[in-house]
Amino acid sequence: MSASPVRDQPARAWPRRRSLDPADVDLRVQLAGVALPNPITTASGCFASGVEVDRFYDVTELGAIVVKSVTREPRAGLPTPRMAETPSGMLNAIGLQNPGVDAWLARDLPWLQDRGARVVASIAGNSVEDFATVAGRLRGQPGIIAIEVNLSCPNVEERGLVFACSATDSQEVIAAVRAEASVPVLAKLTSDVTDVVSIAEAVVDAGADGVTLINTLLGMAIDPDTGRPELWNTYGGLSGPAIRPVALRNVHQVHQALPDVPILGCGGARTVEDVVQFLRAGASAVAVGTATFVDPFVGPRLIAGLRTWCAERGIAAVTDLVGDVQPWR
Amino acid sequence: MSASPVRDQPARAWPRRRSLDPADVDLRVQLAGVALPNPITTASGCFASGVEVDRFYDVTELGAIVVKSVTREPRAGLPTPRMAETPSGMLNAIGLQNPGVDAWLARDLPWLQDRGARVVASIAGNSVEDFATVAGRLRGQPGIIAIEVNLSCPNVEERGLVFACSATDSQEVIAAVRAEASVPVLAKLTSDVTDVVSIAEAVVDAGADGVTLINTLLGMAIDPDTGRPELWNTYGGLSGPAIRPVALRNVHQVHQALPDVPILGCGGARTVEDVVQFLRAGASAVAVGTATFVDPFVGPRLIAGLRTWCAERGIAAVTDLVGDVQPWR
Amino acid sequence: MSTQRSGTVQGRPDLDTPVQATCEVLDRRREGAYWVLSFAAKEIAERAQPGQFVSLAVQSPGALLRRPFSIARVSQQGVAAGTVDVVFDAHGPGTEWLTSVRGHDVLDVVGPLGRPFPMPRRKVGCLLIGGGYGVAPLLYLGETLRREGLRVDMIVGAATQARLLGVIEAKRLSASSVFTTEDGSYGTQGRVTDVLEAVVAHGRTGVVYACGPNAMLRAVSERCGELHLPVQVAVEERMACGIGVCFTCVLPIRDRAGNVHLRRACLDGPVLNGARIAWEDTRYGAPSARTPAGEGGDA
Amino acid sequence: MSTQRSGTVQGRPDLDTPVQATCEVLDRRREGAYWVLSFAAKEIAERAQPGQFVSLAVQSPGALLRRPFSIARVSQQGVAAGTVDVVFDAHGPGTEWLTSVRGHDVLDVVGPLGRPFPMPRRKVGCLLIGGGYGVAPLLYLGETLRREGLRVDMIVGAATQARLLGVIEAKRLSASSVFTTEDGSYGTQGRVTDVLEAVVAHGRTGVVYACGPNAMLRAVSERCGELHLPVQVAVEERMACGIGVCFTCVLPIRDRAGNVHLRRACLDGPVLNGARIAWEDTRYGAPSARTPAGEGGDA
Ligand SMILES: Cc1cc2nc3c(=O)[nH]c(=O)nc-3n(C[C@H](O)[C@H](O)[C@H](O)COP(=O)(O)OP(=O)(O)OC[C@H]3O[C@@H](n4cnc5c(N)ncnc54)[C@H](O)[C@@H]3O)c2cc1C
Ligand SMILES: Cc1cc2nc3c(=O)[nH]c(=O)nc-3n(C[C@H](O)[C@H](O)[C@H](O)COP(=O)(O)OP(=O)(O)OC[C@H]3O[C@@H](n4cnc5c(N)ncnc54)[C@H](O)[C@@H]3O)c2cc1C
Ligand SMILES: Cc1cc2nc3c(=O)[nH]c(=O)nc-3n(C[C@H](O)[C@H](O)[C@H](O)COP(=O)(O)O)c2cc1C
Ligand SMILES: Cc1cc2nc3c(=O)[nH]c(=O)nc-3n(C[C@H](O)[C@H](O)[C@H](O)COP(=O)(O)O)c2cc1C
Ligand code: FES
Ligand code: FES
Repeated sequence: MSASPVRDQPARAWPRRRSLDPADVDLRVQLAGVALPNPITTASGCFASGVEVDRFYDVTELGAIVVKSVTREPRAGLPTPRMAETPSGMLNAIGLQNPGVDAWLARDLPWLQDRGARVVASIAGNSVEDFATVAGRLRGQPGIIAIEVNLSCPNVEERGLVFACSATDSQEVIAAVRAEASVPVLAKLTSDVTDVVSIAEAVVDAGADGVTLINTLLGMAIDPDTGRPELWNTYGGLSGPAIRPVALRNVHQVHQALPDVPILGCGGARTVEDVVQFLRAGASAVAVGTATFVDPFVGPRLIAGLRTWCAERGIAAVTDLVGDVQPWR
Repeated sequence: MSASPVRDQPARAWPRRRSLDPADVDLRVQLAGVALPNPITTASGCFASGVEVDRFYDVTELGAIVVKSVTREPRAGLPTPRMAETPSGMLNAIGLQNPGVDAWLARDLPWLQDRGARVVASIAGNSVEDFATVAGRLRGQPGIIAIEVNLSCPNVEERGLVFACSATDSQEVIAAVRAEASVPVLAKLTSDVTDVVSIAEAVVDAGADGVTLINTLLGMAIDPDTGRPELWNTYGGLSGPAIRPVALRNVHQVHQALPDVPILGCGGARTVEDVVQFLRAGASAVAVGTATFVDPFVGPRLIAGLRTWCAERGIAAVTDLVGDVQPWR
Repeated sequence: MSTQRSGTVQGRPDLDTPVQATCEVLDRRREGAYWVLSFAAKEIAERAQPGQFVSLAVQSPGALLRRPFSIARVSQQGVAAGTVDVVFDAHGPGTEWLTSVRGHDVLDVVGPLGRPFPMPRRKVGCLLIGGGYGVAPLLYLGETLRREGLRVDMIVGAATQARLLGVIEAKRLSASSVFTTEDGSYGTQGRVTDVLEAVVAHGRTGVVYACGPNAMLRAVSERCGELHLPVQVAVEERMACGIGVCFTCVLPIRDRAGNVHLRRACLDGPVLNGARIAWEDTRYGAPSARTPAGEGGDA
Repeated sequence: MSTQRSGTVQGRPDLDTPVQATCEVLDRRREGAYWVLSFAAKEIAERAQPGQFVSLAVQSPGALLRRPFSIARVSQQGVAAGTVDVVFDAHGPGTEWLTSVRGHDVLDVVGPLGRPFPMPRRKVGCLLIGGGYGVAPLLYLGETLRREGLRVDMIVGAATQARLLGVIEAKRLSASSVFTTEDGSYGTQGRVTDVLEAVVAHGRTGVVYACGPNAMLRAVSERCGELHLPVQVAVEERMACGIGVCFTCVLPIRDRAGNVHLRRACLDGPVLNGARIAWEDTRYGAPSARTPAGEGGDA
């Protein structure tokens, strides 16, 4: 009676069920046809190659490891400053620094394979051919359970327009990758578009087995004193809790329009409650990026926390939450 | 020597100038041909009709007062919950509650006129005709120095697509308002588009005297326990410091592409440093919204703080800052 | 003797306008399931009336908005003159943060805000009904009514004994007091409305004042309607600003002609005529929310 | 006797891996223009080596990321065993917040992180050059070198006397110590590089260790290059993660073949061979930043 009336009087509360033994909660999910032991994955570019965090805990506990985007050729990336902190968020402009797909296959993947990690390879490029070539190199590599296509890259053949901003450009990339890939393909989309649903429809038509929503939002910060942009690159990607409401909206919109399309939710997830929001909005699994910078143990903490959260509420399978939103009207 | 090397070694620092007497700093700006005593305005919908905050201080101190959007007919707005807090931000879904343009002219405007406030009337509607009608009613009203056209409204004639998401829809509205209006017209745009520059170009071509950037970002939050959206309306507008990097990027992009178009910057401004960032990015004035909820005195605090900030750095006129970004390359 | 311990104060000198003040924390202590926070706020204390609230800036990471709390007590005399108390329940990040403030810390406070409880125009018996921490402003109101020479009766309810607030003060203050707990751990088992009619008859009640969860306020308002008793309720709604500028805190209010308007709880309330609230149009205490149709996404 | 006062610790048992620990604050005091923070962190203390850093979670509103600080001292023995000190300059919201922590507060700390100063392989004279708070890890290093029986000389510089850190410790620790201030308020007027050559000659320096602003490290590295002296510098770069996963903290490093690679300062550093840093490709201490061309916006 004394608790918050705003919070405690939903017209339809979650039905009170008997709490469960946490060990009995089934955390397994399917993401685009791939079975994961739990719905917590890393976000591309926020986990390097895996070894770094393995110093803290066994990273194979994670549902999957989405590795940093790799390109056909090695990339040095952009000069510093590459990051700036913003309210409840951060801007980054790394410039896709990576050793190139061949070096990645030779040096980074074997460790992940040895450890038995479930690897989602993220690929990037500046032309349809770039993407296709990289996808081809990954074919048949054990341990790679899916390919995530980072469409937030400028298309050099289209005056630098970002692929994910154009339905047709995105489609071409996805079709080319799909043709090369031996595993499910996830198209990673940006929220910086007028109509994310139409882009999602386009990539699914082109053969994507699922979508990752969302990449960073394009943002900027300026040093008030010097007038210099806080990033060498002037613009950068905004990530972290600040963008979570935007990410959830994208996931919900796409899930409402395309309920059968698997979604890897991403953007600002940090707490168990955040993960539950993503699942309810329609994500089958949740990729955690910036939160790892703040808390190296965020992955195992979320896995354990989700188990307890479900157990206390009598939710036997985490998949019961997926898409479960109760509209007011 | 002991200060931050990251912060203190810009390749080109602001030239050290003699500090000034704060009284000698010229805060006056021109916004779309209108002279304002200082660059701080309110953001529409975040200052009600002006009387409420006048209980705290004399609101005519503000550069201008952008009032809540008015529509042709009165609107009851949406049911509650209408707001949810998010990391460094908030979501709102008010539904444009307002008394309608006639009641506003009869009841709210006279008080502002009596007090001698510089009023920017914000208008909204669901059809081109709606906007034109409201603009016509405002014609010749003393005290109204400009009209801001809130294009973030669904266009009922186009299946509810938001005007600001379509260059042609936006153009039609602006042309119609321009034809009716006796004062400068600002087009208020959203960042939720693929290419804000093309929308800005379109509204300027249609006769807008300037643009306001940005409105809220579309977002969502879900009560993890009940599965209910935190807002009755499911989606709502994200505002506050969280979105500031996105707002600055929009202002900078439009200013780079259209350097002669006056910009009213908006989105997450709260501190003097934020205001300086907006000016440098290319805004001629800065509208403060959500920060008023947190600090009723934010307006006078920013005006006084900006004066001191400029004085300490020997900046004689605040207009010297507008558009002054020093790219790294 | 009055000691001025508050810091910077911004606002107009008029006693009917709110101010913003940086206030020194004097004390923060537990009271049953709740916390009591006392701070030095001379300008707020001299303006405050029962039913009004203050809004406190909180420093928990990522929190942006102020948190509204009813004024639970103000001290006008003695060494404690200029002190304001609020009673709160720590259940989220902002209120958790408030439990960490200590004496001599400084709080940023805006207030007093909102419409206070109106004093009865005639000498009538006053029934005060509080639920949970909603009892706090009623104790403040009760003191004021008693000073005016009015009879005060009280019903104090909560889910369980630990969450019953102000039992001793209620007994001291009122001609009669009844306590209800939903689990029967103290007083009558049940809800405040279960005992309302009996108390009204007994206390020759002429007006009812209530504060507590909105669902309770709805039940009390409806019961008072049946009993033809005037009822003033202090409501809660999510507030982004607390000062009337954001329109997030509205409640549907019926005017004399029967038309429903959405009114700001922070400005026209938080104390509202319970009979005028169109409760059926709210999401409080009914199985499904019946609400006017909205016009889509907001800007 | 060791007292274990730290809270939860997460991490692998290996002594060469970092941990995350909730650590009780023991003390927070001023030291000249700086602050010294001591906390109980047994697992970090037993792993730490000079030049490594810890990253602290800060609770200032809106702050998201941890803040990195060099380890200034660890206590291995006595009642203070398991204590870690950092010295910091309060200049932004995160460091300002750190000045508000008090004894018994709990801090969330990750560490020790990064590559430490390598010990000299032969018995040589060691010159330690510190600027501002950069002196802190050098005092820790100096103690360690002295325990190894090596000669230590020091140059300590700052803008002004108030910002000279560890004057007494430097004098105690080193065979010779020279102090420079830019305004001449203490010691020699000028910069650390102005006195470097004289000290090297005098102290028969075989290796130079430096920590301070990157522009200073560049000048020191370049001067050591001219003098054919090995130099190890502890750099600073904005770090989002501090653990090697974000690639925001890179510096251009020349490999033996002369090719430049961007290496993570948090993982391959913060201690780097000053001669290998391609300073001309950084934005530090030169009129204009010459940098490899980037490939546009990042995701
Ligand atoms: C006029 C008024 C008077 C109040 N008086 C008291 C009081 O005397 N004692 C007390 O304990 N509480 C009182 N409340 C409720 C109190 O404001 C909330 O408990 C508090 O804001 C919760 O903040 P949080 O960060 O701990 O929780 P969270 O739930 O994390 O808060 C998140 C957001 O929701 C809002 N919110 C959450 N609960 C409520 C609520 N019940 N009512 C309104 N907004 C809410 C918060 O303000 C914040 O913006 C009052 C509310 C109002 C509107
Ligand atoms: C390896 C390493 C060791 C350090 N050791 C010390 C130390 O011993 N004592 C000390 O006082 N400071 C040290 N610093 C700098 C310290 O981390 C910053 O002063 C601090 O992060 C500033 O935070 P703020 O919120 O107060 O300032 P803000 O300027 O508001 O910080 C905003 C953002 O910029 C980053 N940032 C700001 N200044 C620096 C900087 N100089 N270096 C790196 N990132 C920065 C912050 O981490 C934060 O993400 C070290 C930095 C690094 C990288
Ligand atoms: C430092 C950094 C580097 C990133 N690099 C990549 C990348 O290489 N490929 C990619 O698809 N996304 C990249 N992202 C985007 C993230 O994968 C993620 O979509 C985004 O950060 C939002 O999630 P978060 O808020 O949990 O971080 C990067 C993000 C950050 C912060
Ligand atoms: C409660 C609320 C109501 C708003 N109402 C309107 C409105 O009526 N018309 C409009 O153009 N913008 C409206 N906005 C958007 C603001 O004017 C502003 O563009 C946005 O909030 C970003 O600025 P801020 O972060 O400073 O608040 C509203 C914003 C809020 C938070
Ligand atoms: S809370 Fe903003 S109008 Fe009431
Ligand atoms: S700070 Fe993240 S890799 Fe170095």
